[in-house]
Amino acid sequence: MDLKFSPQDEQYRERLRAWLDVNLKQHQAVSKAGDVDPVQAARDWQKTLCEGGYLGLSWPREYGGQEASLTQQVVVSEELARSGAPAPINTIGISILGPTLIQHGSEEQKQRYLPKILNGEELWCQGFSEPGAGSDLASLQTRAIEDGDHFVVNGQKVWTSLGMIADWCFLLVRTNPDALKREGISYLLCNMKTPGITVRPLRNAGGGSHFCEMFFDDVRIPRENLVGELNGGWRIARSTLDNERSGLSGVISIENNLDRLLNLSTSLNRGKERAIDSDSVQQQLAQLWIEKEGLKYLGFRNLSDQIANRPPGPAASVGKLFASRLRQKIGKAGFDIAGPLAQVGKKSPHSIARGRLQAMYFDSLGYSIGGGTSEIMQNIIAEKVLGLPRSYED
Amino acid sequence: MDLKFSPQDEQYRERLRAWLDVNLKQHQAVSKAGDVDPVQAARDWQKTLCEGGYLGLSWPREYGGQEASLTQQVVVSEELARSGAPAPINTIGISILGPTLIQHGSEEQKQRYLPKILNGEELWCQGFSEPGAGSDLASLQTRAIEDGDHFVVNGQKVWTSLGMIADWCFLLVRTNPDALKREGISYLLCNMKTPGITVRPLRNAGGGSHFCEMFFDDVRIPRENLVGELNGGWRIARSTLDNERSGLSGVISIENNLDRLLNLSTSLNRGKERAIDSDSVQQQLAQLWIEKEGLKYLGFRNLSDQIANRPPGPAASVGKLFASRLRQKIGKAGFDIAGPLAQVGKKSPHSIARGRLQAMYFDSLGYSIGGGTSEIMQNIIAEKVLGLPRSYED
Amino acid sequence: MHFELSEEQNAIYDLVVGFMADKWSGDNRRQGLDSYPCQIPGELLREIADLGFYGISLDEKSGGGGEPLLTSALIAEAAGGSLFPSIMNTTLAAAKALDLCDADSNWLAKVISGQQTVAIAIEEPNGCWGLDSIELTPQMDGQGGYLSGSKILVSDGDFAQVFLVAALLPDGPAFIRVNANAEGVEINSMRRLDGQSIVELEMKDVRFEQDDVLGDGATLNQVYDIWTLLIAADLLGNAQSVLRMTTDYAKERQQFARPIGSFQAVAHRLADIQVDVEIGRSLLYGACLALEEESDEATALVSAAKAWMNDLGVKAAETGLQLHGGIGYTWELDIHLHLRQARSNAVTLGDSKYHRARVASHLMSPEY
Amino acid sequence: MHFELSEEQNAIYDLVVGFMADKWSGDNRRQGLDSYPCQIPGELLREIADLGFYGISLDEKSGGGGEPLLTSALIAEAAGGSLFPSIMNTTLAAAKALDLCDADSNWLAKVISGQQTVAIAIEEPNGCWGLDSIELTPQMDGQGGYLSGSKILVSDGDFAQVFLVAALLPDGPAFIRVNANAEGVEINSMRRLDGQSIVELEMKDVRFEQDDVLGDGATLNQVYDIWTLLIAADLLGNAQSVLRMTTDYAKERQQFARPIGSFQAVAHRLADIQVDVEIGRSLLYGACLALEEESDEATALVSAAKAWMNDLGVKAAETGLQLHGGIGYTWELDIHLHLRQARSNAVTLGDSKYHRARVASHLMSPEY
Repeated sequence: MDLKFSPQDEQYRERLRAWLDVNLKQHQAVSKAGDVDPVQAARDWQKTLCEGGYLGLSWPREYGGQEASLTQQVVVSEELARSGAPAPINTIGISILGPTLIQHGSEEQKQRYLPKILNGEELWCQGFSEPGAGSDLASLQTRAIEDGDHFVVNGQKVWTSLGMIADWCFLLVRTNPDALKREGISYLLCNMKTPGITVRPLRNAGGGSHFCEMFFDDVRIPRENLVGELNGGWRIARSTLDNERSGLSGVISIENNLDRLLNLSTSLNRGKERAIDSDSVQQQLAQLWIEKEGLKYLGFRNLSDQIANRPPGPAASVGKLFASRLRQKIGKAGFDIAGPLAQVGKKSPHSIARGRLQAMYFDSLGYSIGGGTSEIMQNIIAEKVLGLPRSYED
Repeated sequence: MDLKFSPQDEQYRERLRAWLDVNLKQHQAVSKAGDVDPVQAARDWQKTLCEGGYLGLSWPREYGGQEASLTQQVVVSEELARSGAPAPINTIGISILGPTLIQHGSEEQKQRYLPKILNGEELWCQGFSEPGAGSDLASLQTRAIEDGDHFVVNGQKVWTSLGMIADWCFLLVRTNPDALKREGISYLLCNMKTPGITVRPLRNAGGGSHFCEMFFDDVRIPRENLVGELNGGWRIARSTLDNERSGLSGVISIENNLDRLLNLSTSLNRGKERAIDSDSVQQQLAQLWIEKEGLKYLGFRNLSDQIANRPPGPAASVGKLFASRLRQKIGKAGFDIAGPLAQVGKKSPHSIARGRLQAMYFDSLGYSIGGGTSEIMQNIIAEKVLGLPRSYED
Repeated sequence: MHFELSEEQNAIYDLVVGFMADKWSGDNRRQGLDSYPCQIPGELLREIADLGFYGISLDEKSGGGGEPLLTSALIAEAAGGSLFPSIMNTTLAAAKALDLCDADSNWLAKVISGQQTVAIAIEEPNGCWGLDSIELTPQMDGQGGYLSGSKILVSDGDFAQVFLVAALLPDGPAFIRVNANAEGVEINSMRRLDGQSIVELEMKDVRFEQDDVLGDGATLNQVYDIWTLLIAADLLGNAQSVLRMTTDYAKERQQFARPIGSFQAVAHRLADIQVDVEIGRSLLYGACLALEEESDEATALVSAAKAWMNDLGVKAAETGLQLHGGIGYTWELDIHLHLRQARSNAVTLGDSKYHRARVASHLMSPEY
Repeated sequence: MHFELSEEQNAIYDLVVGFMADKWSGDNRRQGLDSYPCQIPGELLREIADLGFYGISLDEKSGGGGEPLLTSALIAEAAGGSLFPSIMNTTLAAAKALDLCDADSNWLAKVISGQQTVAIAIEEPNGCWGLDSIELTPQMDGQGGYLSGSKILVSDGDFAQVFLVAALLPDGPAFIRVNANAEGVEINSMRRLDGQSIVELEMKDVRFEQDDVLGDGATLNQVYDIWTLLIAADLLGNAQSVLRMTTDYAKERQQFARPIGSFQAVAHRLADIQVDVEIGRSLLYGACLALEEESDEATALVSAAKAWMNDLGVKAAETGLQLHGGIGYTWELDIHLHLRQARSNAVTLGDSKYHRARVASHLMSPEY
């Protein structure tokens, strides 16, 4: 058992650091100039990353990938997170659709879509959830009816990140209403410029507008945009959910949040003491650090499984559940540590960390809902890991 | 809104205190003498209480009761708890069977049984739970078949307090195996000397032997010992469960436990400080006190409902659930406060409060199981108080 | 002994709930988030004043309604549950404060009738709560003195014409009356997380006269306790509303072909909040009675209620948000308004840790 | 990078689990509750020694198995999950201690081969944990000195022939070798809550020579960390076993015509414990690696593992007891044995609060 990187990996890391030193600074300078469209700047940054060879690390070279080793992937996610570099804007395309197409797409689909996912030329959003199908995703109602060499899609999707700016959308639709509910679902790729699509921003509880709702009204999607088999979409979607739930990159962002809290607690005064001088604040921060370390070493165990080619499987839900809880504990701890000033809004006298603690808190509340609620994760662990009987019928 | 007792109530309290001063001391002196059978001493104490007029306060006079006011009942439970007087040994008979017979028994049954429940002449145990019927009590399997003017009972009961010493048992048995499961249950009174009954002590997790299991092998019970209607036992049993779950007397014993903890934390040294000098111990004790006060005032609200003749109903489950959780928090806090010495057994050097903290802890673990588990209480609150749909089929 | 609400109290509670349901909604509060501070139509404020809420727990000879303190708490509870702004609590507390300080009856009448808003300024920028942390000390002369320093987190300071500023005088703490438009006063909005008005009050050589000094240490303690209890009541009402909303949603919302409220993961968490609400209500009644009867345990019980309600308010809103799923995480649903209000109130006049520490000193006092 | 068990480690873990399943049961532990202390048949102890467990993580040149520390932790985990007594951990720690102190190789060989039991005495009756709280100071003379004072909570002291007594010497802390039968030594049983052996060691002018002094401050810290980690592993194994027992029960036990494990009130609590076990296992591996590699974070990670496992062990056993219902509350079921062991280990070598404080000092240190 060791956590050492090979000398080659360490060289790779050095190169990446040097690269970031130049390119990240340049990107930040451009972004700060102010007269650039932030979406365009984000696309440009993604293109830079892609051209540098720091995207699609696990993807085949023929589709623009790097075929890098897992340890190199770890190095990249560590260094990008530590440098504070923004994530590529097309994250959803890269982390969800890309692996799906590599596994289940036709050769034409791979060649057509994968390179443009990586270089940011085509931004993707995900059309899975519906107003009536949240935790019970398989009960989705959006219908696609075959009409010659097209599907005609009608229905509504919600909680779509990036829906306002995406060029394409990958969709789950019901193609056989008579089958068992998981059996009649197909996986489609849809150009967002197709007539009949209406997108409306949804404002979230924290006040931001990360989400959209999308309405499909007789939207015609060519049959060649079907991924995998007709009515085989549920299993395809499912196979990438586990990937999404594992991984180390979340740990580093949690670590950054915790460091922010730690710094705050040494700089904030509570009477004649600093916040961190209180026994209970120390206990709380220590507990958060312990949990962060536990999540980190769990991540290393998952990674070792991946290196050994063992699939993450339902155990990935352990990490997802624990990470979202930990994020919320950190978010809540911010209020405890900030004391009386926790309620002060940003851009106000005495506001703390320019409202960042509050933003962190509201963000954290979304983690136990999006991508499968914590209750669904508990179900999965109970059923698939512990082998307990199911708590409900489908 | 006030919590004042009337001058009459206060006089009544004074008389009780004076009475306890004499009688409790006498009882304690007898008990300590050592050559008395503890069961006999407990029966004698109950007889003393009964003759003093401090048992069966809400019961009709004609069956040995006092027909006292509710505030007098409160006075008695407060003073008995504060004086440290032992509870009457026939608690189960007094608190469960008595009210049941008063409500559902025939005139003959009331006259025959109630006075002897009160004076301790006949000790009662409860035969409800079975190995397969715990939380799902209505699924009980013990069978009673009518045979002339008798029932013939076969089956097994568990978690029977006082089973080894009881003279009588009140039993739930299945008299109609073909009916819906709650519809085929009857309520019987059974003399423990009837041939065919075997009683075995069950040792509990704390090491004590409070429980028994009972085996019924062709036990013949006269038909006149049926309470209420044939196959009407479930509703009869249910009607007294709510009574058992409300009430103030639990609060006082919780208060006594908390005071014990408070005293311990001022007397135990942790390094150069006392245990209570630590911020986190103060926070913990404060939280426990807050919860105890909450439970106390909840008790006053329940009592006011009773005074106004509003039945406790499912809201009583709120108190039962909260009280058992609070007991466990207090039990656990004992370990936190005792520190390194928490693990030392009684009768050892450095043992804390002669093992009483540990006994309190093990006792507390039983409260969320016995008399309906906490999970069942949560079901009841969700369904009966909040009106949520049932989580399972019967 | 009777430990339950009177018929009048039940009626007033229902009245406030119904009134707010007609006149106020989450949209009013969303406005406060988009353009601080949350505004209340003048007519609505007048109606509230006319209903006699503000003085309801004052003696009739002070122009009040002669009801016990609990009645004010019930109004605060109903207002909190309706997302009505803090001005209700602030004014209830201010009226009590003026009465306890034997302020001029005309002044009190102005406040009760809603013609003047009085804000109470206690906290200072030292990271602490409570009267013990007040450091503001005026320069005294024969006829009065000068105040210099700052108060923060002053509720409804954007609307107040007058501030009761808690300060350390030679004889101990007292309130000093400071007019919002007095020379040397600067008021800076602090934009509370829930869009409500809190301000920083900067004072530079602000002149006050002897008769601007009101109350003493004991009065200030009473005011602090009463105001704390009103905010605890607000938190209780908030939790109760979230519980009701979420229970209703759990009965309606179907997933896996069943209402989600039939899943124990949902049902048991709602049951737990029901338990906590009942305990909270019991603590609120107990603390009101203790304050009324001037019991030795009153302050400890007020802190018990506030500590409990802080945790309850936050837990209920967070749980409600989670159990609503995706819809709970939207701007349009009122849950986040409840959460913002709970989070803000939970750090107003003392967080749980602060109030548990006050309880602990009671437990460690020789009288306990 | 590979962060997983080796084949050998998996094999050893399975070996211990299987061995214990054959040779040891809850009934052995119930005996210890009825007639303290819990006895282990001499033959069984010999078999364990012969399997080479005690020295498995020592260098081969010290007569050990050359395995990393984690292998010892896995043995401790398997033993803890099997309710095997603390003598396993005590001896694993004692062998490590003697090796780190460069003790005479014959002595070490005796311990590894199970011919001599060595107990480590650290805690004193001052209510505190850890090496910083040691006050025992010997009277030194040229050739050695005299020890007077008492140590408490000494694991397996009823069986030990030799004690390593931690004391404050002029150059800092060190172990002093004290024979159980030395003049001035008195051993009093303290009857651990779970029936295991702990003793009070009373010393009155106990003579020791210069070569009875072993190790220094750094060694003692290492020994404390290693032993702490072994007890954390015991707690992890304990939790894992309770989780398995309770999961099996939840699959079988029918109520309301369904297995109780199909109720989310049961299923989700077990899922939560599964999560906590996985996090605990990750922390254990991480801490072992850090100790092995002498990382700056090693002590903090050991404390992280112990704090987490304290809470996990107790929570798992309490939850297991509750979810078993009435049967869980009986003497015959092993759950209470797991709970007693978890409760005892959770206050051995530091409770969660103590270890979180150690983590906090790491976070506050300039190096972090």
